[in-house]
Amino acid sequence: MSEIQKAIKIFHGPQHPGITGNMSVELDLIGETIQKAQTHVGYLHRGFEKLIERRTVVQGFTIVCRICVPEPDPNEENYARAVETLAGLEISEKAKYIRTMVLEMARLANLFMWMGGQAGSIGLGLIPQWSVCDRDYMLDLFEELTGARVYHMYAFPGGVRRELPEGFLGRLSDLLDYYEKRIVVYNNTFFDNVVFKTRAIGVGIVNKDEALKNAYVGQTLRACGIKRDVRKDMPYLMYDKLDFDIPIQTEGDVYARALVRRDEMIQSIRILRQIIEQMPSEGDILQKIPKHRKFILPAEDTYVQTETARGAMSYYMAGDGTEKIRRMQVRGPSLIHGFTLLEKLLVDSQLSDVAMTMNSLGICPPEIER
Amino acid sequence: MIDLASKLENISLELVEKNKRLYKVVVAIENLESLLLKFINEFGYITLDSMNYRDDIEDGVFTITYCLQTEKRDHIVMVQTSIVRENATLPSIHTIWPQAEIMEREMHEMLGVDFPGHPTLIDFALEHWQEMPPMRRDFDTLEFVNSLDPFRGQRDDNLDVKVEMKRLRAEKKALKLKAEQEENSKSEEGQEHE
Amino acid sequence: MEDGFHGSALKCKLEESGLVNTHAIMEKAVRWFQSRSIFVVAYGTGCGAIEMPPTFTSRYDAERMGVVGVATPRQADVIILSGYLAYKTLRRVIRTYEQMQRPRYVITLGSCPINGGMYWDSYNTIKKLDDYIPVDVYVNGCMPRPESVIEGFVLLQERIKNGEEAGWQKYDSNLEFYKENQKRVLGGNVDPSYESDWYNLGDGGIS
Amino acid sequence: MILQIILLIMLAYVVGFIYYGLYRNITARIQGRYGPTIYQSFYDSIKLFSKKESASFGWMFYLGPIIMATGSVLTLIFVPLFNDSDFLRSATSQGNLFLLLYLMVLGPLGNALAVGAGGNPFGVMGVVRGLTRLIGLELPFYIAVVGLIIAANSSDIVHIMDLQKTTGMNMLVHPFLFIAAMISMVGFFGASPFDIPGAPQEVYSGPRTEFSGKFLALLMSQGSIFAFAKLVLIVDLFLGGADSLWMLVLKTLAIFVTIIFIGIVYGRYKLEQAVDFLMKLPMLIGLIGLVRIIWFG
Repeated sequence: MSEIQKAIKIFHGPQHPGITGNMSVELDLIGETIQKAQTHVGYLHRGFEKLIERRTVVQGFTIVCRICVPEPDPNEENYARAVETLAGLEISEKAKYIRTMVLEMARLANLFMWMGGQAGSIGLGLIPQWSVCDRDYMLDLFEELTGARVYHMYAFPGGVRRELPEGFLGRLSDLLDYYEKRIVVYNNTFFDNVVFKTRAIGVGIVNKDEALKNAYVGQTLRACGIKRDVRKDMPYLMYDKLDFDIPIQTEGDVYARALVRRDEMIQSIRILRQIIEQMPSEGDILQKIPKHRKFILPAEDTYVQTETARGAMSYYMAGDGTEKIRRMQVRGPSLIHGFTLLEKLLVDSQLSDVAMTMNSLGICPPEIER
Repeated sequence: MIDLASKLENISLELVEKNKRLYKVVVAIENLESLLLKFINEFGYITLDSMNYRDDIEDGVFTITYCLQTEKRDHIVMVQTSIVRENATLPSIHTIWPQAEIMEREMHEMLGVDFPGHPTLIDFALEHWQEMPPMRRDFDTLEFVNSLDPFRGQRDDNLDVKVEMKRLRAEKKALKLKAEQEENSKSEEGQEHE
Repeated sequence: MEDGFHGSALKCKLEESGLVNTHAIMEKAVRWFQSRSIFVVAYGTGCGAIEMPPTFTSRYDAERMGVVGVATPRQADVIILSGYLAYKTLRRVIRTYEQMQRPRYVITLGSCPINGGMYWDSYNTIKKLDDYIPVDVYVNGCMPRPESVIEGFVLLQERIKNGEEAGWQKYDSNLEFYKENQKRVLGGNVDPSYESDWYNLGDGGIS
Repeated sequence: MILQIILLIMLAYVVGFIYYGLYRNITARIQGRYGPTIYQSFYDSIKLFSKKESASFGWMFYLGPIIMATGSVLTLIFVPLFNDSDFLRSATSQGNLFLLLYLMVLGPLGNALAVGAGGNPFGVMGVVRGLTRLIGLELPFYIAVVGLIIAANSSDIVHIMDLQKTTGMNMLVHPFLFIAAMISMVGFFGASPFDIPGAPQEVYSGPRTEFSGKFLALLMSQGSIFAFAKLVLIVDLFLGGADSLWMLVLKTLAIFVTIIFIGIVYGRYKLEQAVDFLMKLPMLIGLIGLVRIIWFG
């Protein structure tokens, strides 16, 4: 095996159990140490931004939720808020509360999904089986509320599409009680697992000095001890009226990011409990908006941000005097994490760390290439 | 950030305040880099959040928007400039912000803008792409995809929706008429009996 | 289908005696075993990949029917294409499909592989998957629920049990048609180019 | 004699596969699902045997699985099943522990040859990982075995088994040796945290990446036979052998379930971490046991 001495090229993906979604990392290995890493995307490129130029506002609303598959709701919220900013719509307080609730539910679901991926990336097959099932219970509530498991198309420009079902909030709080019990179990089996600690501590350390300048977002930032969260810095919806805090860690490695995510689960359960208390009983949920052929956006542009479960996601939207959207560009958290940061972190690390690092950065390919 | 306007007097530009956290600055292409550096060094907008591009084909320009964020991530300024569409060229800013490298790579592929001095202008999402850059407005995606991969033919038992609707409506009307006639006939019979 | 069972003496005897047609019986048995054990390589080509984990984990437990996920296409019987295919992905999918060992089957999720779905006018996704590789079971819906994915597996098991003509047989019988379609869309270069040493060592990895 | 050997191999095949099905069932129940039927492994192996084609890369690729199968079958033949019944004690009188320890290494070497012929980088990586791990796994096991040989001062397994009738089970007499041997057994069975060679998230299926159809079926079969042989060996050495088939099944099952429970709650170590761990804790325990035997008899 003389070839193993000189660097060999490995295509880690696109079809690989250890890759997050349908992307590929091209690795130059000596032994199992990575000399050079290069990310390749485009396996999921659908040209959403081109399609949206050909759709009216309401038709585009069915497209945006497909932009990031694991958590569609922040995309819908971003789109709806951008359209409202351009068209000058003001949504009612109840609609705001419901949107906040949907966002937090989506955050919880996605964090459970992430936990499965993170545990699976170190071969701990028990946790994915449990956490994906727990996430499914949240999807059941989504189905009851919006009519769909994954793609909800719920946060409509001008409000939300459906009224809350009878006794929905009660069922939600029951589920939250269950989750609080489960998080203790996961804490014992996964976050305190000696093998996970041995592997995750000191791996994929993000440089704190360049983190802000290079536009790292989300847990990657918070695990370095930098307290940034769109929900606090640029409050939207009801977040300035709700009481929650931003968990941070200081090490900046994979394990710190995992702990930050665990604390965020607890925080969003806390937020949901407040929402259940404060949810206004009456109030219209959907503004009267013009027919979708008459829905004209002015020739202006705007820029909105939402905190997803993986970091800040920004939409740039520009209208021209027609019923079509001139331009809508998505800047997801994965764009920079997947290229600038991942290629930097993987150098001089082991092949075994690739899956773990990608999972802890929360890379979601469909929002890189749209 | 209210004194932004006063600070920017010496450069020829227009400042719009979208809301209390979002500003928009329109600047000519030659002042762009100096303005970006000024934003970094003097006003504390150190983060490049995204580079957004759109194709204003009516004016024959590409409109590029640099979205900068403060260190606290609580204010955003959109620095907007425009370049002519014919062999468009932009100064590469990947030396200022490393994340600009990938954004410029995407813009180069999707819009066909050239970035002199950019290290890696390779394929971003597309592969073996020979057509014009897809995000230009004069690129017709429907025509392209139809030429490459036609639609699936309709099924044999496929029915035209409009025709079917008409037929169903006619049937319903006929049934209604029949029922009314029966009613009338019944009532007439009743009258005859009396 | 019974290449594994090379003719045993008992089989020959029974054949001569003419009492039973061991060939048919053997085929039937082998088909039953093949339907009871299905190794899946899940290629997350699209949105449907998000419904793969629920299908294979503890809530909708696909392993009950002997449906197990494996890592490499060599060991797999079924490849799941979960959603629309971009042209860039189609290259890899064709390569993966040709690395699988016969008998091999294809299950696609979602409406996009059938007729383009909601990406009917997108410049980077294909409309009809069965022009390029043969599809055995379409599970449609956007996106299909785990129950329907499992139902698709059950349908495939039935078809294997009944010994109907499967996609790989179609692929072998009219290979030119598929190859010509692939060339038309992918512009000749179907395989991604590998600069690695390993693929020059005696055709390693390329079936 | 030959008949006995064939019978033995068939028994090991069946029992090994049923154990594997049991393993999948227990895992599924812990994970909160039903899991497959207990005969699922038979279905898998028959299906794989009946695949129409199996990619191969030259004659060495054919040879590798056969060498592995030979290694495991020989291991099985030289392990005595029952205490003092000659039934199925096929070739034990000719062999001893040293031969067994040699035969147990035969499989991985054959695997390495085949994978080298296959020329898949992931496969080669998996083999390199497997051989590196083997060093870490074997040292504690060898220490335990040497301790037993000193204690019994004979390398004949039958003699060690007979000795346990008077002194009692070795796992009680020499607990340190037993713990060291069990920890390395977890690795021999490829359970977490030592399942490094075939880590799906890192190197696909590792050594088995290129194996398909008949080759994979052969690998699975020899794996099940080898697993049964290893279980019986542990029972013979530490649990005082078995008098009847039921006792044998009971004791092997106890060992097997213990290994399952250890494996299910742990993730996967990195290669150097695993070797590091194996070189420290089990080695230390084994050496303590060895010293204990040498000094206090």
